[in-house]
Amino acid sequence: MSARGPARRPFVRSMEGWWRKNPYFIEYMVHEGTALFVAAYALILLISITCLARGEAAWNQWLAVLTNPLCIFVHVLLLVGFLYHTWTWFNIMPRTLPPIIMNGARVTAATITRTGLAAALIASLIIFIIAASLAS
Amino acid sequence: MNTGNKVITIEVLRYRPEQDTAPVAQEYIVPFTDDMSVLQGLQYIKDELDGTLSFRWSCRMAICGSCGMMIDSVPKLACQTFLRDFYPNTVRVEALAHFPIERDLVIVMDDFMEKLDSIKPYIIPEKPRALSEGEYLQTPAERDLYEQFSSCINCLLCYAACPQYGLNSNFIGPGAMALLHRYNLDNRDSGKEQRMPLVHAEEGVFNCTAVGYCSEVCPKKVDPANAVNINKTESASDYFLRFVTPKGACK
Amino acid sequence: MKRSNAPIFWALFGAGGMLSALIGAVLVFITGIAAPSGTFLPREMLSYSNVLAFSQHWAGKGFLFIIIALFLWHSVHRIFHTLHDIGIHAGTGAKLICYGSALTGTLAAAYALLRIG
Amino acid sequence: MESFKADVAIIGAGGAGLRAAIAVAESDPALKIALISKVYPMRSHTVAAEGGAAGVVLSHDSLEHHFHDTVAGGDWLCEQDVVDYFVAHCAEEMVQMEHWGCPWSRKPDGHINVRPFGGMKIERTWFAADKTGFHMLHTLFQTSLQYPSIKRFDEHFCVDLLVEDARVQGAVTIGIASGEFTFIEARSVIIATGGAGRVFRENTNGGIVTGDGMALAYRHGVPLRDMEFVQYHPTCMPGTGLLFTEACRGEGGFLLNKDGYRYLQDYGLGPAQPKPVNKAMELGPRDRLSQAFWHEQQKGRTIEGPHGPVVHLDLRHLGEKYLRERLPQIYELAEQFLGVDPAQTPIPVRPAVHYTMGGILVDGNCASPLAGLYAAGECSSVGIHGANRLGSNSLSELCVFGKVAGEEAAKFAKAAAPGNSEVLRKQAEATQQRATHLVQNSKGGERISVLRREMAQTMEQGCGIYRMGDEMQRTCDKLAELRQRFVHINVQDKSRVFNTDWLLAIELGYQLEVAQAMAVSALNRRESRGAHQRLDGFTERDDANYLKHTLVTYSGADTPVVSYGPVKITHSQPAVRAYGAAGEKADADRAALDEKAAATGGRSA
Ligand SMILES: Cc1cc2nc3c(=O)[nH]c(=O)nc-3n(C[C@H](O)[C@H](O)[C@H](O)COP(=O)(O)OP(=O)(O)OC[C@H]3O[C@@H](n4cnc5c(N)ncnc54)[C@H](O)[C@@H]3O)c2cc1C
Ligand code: SF4
Ligand code: F3S
Ligand code: FES
Repeated sequence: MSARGPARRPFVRSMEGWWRKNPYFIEYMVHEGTALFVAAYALILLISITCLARGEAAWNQWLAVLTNPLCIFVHVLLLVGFLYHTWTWFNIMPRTLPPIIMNGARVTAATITRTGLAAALIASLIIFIIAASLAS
Repeated sequence: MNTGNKVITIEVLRYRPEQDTAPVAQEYIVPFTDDMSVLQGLQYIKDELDGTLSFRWSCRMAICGSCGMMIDSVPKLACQTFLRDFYPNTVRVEALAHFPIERDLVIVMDDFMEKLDSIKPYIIPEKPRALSEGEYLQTPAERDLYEQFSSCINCLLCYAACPQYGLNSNFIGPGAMALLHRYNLDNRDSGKEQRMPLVHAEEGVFNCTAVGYCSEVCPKKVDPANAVNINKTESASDYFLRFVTPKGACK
Repeated sequence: MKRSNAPIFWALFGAGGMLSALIGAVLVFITGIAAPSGTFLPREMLSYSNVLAFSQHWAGKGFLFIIIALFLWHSVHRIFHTLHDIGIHAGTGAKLICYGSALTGTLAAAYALLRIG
Repeated sequence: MESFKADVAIIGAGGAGLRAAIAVAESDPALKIALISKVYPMRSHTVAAEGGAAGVVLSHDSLEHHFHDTVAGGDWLCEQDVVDYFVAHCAEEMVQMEHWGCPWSRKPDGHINVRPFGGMKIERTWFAADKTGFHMLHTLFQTSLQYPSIKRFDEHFCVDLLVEDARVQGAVTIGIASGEFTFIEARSVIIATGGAGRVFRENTNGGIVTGDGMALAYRHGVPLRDMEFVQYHPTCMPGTGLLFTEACRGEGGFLLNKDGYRYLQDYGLGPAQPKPVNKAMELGPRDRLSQAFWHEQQKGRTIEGPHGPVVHLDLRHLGEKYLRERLPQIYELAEQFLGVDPAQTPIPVRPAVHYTMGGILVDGNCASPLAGLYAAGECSSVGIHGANRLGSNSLSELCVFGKVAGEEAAKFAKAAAPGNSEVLRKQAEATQQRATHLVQNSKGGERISVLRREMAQTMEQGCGIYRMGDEMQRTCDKLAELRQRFVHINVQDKSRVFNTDWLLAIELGYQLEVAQAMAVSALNRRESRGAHQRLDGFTERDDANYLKHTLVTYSGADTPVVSYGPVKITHSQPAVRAYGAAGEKADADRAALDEKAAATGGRSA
């Protein structure tokens, strides 16, 4: 009390390592991390069409890589990443949409998420069926 | 005070700017009963153990918004968090994250007050309405549209939850956006056009990466993440459509 | 107040995110697991002629372009923000690298697809 | 010392202070306003009000009904001309709140909705779910942000008024964050610091409700009026005292004793109908309900809980869906604090101190006897609550008289001659010295928390729901002792930044004086009226001797001086204050009388 002069000295805490401090943030970082999987797959596709553009020999070489068990394993990992991305994307979705009123009541978050996941499932089935029919 | 025979350790992150260079943890042993809140634990410390501990509180019933703090690293209202849920472990309390610590559990909240001011949180009527004209008509459905966003008690838990605000305090942030949205949605208001530039701005909604934790911790179910993200969509469509839609078409 | 240009990137991020959430997994499954391993789909599917035919059709071409471009824009946007999140504020530099690579990828995809004819 | 020159200084930024600030700003944008509050405005205790605000709107209601409910509810200790003004302006203020954005609950057709409330004959309580005070306070605060003439001093604690030339000319504050003093010069001052419920132990009030403004005015010679009337709210949480709003009963809740019996019918509030009707049973006035609790306790018909005896507030028959819609905050409160699901289990409740009817003496223009000093809100005694306030009259009061205070203070400021800044600054410096002294020279052994606890205990003993002469005397003696011991208070915290220990000490000083005013007023009122009920031979109302206001005047360290002032009666003569079936009959008789009076050329209703 005695000394004059300003006594306030607000302390600013560092944000260093914030994402490690709370399970919620760890999960956030993990789902943000799925971007690496998406990027990887986009690159694989990019390489694929580049090889395709370079002709049959280049394509067959690339096909050998694709059919290599190791590469298939990598795709399994990618698949897990994509599935996680799908899951989290639709989990966040209710937070991003304006309220949807149906039959006088607000559609719940769980319903929105479930609808999103169902849409993903249906879209996937359609794509798979198209792929299968193209293949035959 | 009704002291049971159980005791619990409360660890408080203390900071006294006139003597500490950085915050330090201090432990207190507090007798407690099952109905005691963390706030009551702190009051016990203040009354019986250490009169120099500073924290904000008033209503004790989760409505004044004063007592937000990090409790075991989660932003919570101390009056609405119970010691029984931590016993027999130590409870760690710290000032709300992402704000400068004024002292002990007290944060500097000037930044939020400025933000609140900047969103024009009041009805901007299309034309002035005389009292003799009576109330505006507003159906329960029209009221429901914004009611949730009007429940914000300015407790700032959402700011302490939002890493994007922590990383960049220019971000308008979840709580203020919820209130901005509340006024935009009110059928008595015509001020949306005046508020949207802030939404569109570099300080605006695009700082949000949809972490969503703000809504998770909000004690009043305001869902500020929703307000922020709805406005992202709105802002983006305005960004692309502003040249095609005639001015003023947004309301 | 300066208006943010984020909507451009955010819209691309959102579109890519939605697309990858809807059909990303099944594409990975088809092109990376089912067909190459020949277990769920015939390996034949990936033969040069098949793939070429697919990519030469305007619909196939468009599909591949959209997938590659949007997936890239989606992921670089997230990566850029994550760099910021973990405290790497390379600012304009990081921005250029992230969005620059998405742009490069997009152009490369367009080039390759056009070359396929 | 920093300084600020305002035209009008407002101490307190709760409902009343904010409404006053807006009124000043609207009456003349050139007037500079200093709005001082020891907490951020939206933390003010108005935020906690749940139930609603009164204002006549229904076609079968009338101002006369509202007037009569208020005056009878106040046991005829109301200033009837002020009540007249009040009831005539409530609805208008509620519409004003609506224009400012208050999210009032609505009827399906879009018009505002009203609900029944204790002691009110007809539904006239405007509400915003069960967060009325919250919504009103935030609406007022947010609305106030658009007036550039309002300069806020948030988290500035007022330590004294500046009085010079027999008129108030400013205030001195401590900036809580910095510990620095500010000298605020003003031509008029409005006190709007809220109630003083925290002088009691179990109460519904926030930590900030410590009677500061009452003490500030009182120390400068302004009498406090009717301080013995302290309202106990019948339905509070045992232990903490947190409130379960009257709206619980308005929506149809029952009060049950340990036998599951609606005991209120034994206390002249019956008959018990399946849904409580206005002014009967559960919707009787608060004083009667709290008193009934006391009697049940005497008869051993209450339920023993961990925090003493309780009765049950039964909402089960309303069903979860209805409760979640109409009383969401109450639902949460019960679940979180008591672990009780009100749709399944009755809520244990007991009375707790809720409201201070008395306060700073002001006239119908909110002007105190000290020139330039105005008061509004719970800290004031403008004369509408008498011996017992009716639920939902207070929130309306904040608006109606907040506005009056603002307009009158603005008028006064414009007419007032400029003060002598130098003299005032000297005074402010002396105040700073005194306040700093409290910390620096506090080496005594008295602990703040101990004194506070002893004060609350003795207030509860002597000034509870029922009072006895000897007990009140003991309370008076105890308070005198505590005031002496306060001189030796020890402020542990010697720092400047956010030193709450220091503020608690200053508040305790205020509280002790306000408590003393209450106890001394109570001791001297030898009758029972409204919230002041005696058991020692003065069990009846005594209009012959006590149809008058108590006035206590500060006299330094000595016991304050008690005197009495007249009650303004315009057209409602004191009658029996009856509720339930007896009340219905009394109303009918009164209507007949009024009609007769009208026929003979008397005042018509
Ligand atoms: C739980 C509860 C429920 C209620 N429900 C209802 C209801 O349903 N209907 C109804 O009509 N009434 C209700 N009431 C009563 C009503 O809410 C209050 O009487 C009213 O809100 C008081 O408002 P105010 O503006 O006078 O004071 P407050 O809102 O208490 O504001 C006081 C202001 O003064 C400031 N202040 C105090 N001391 C100082 C100081 N020393 N220096 C600087 N600033 C200071 C504070 O910071 C604050 O800003 C309720 C009360 C409680 C406690
Ligand atoms: S949005 Fe919720 S968490 Fe954020 S300030 Fe408002 S009430 Fe608090
Ligand atoms: S936590 Fe922050 S990043 Fe967005 S969704 Fe909430 S504002
Ligand atoms: S004390 Fe008011 S919110 Fe906790």
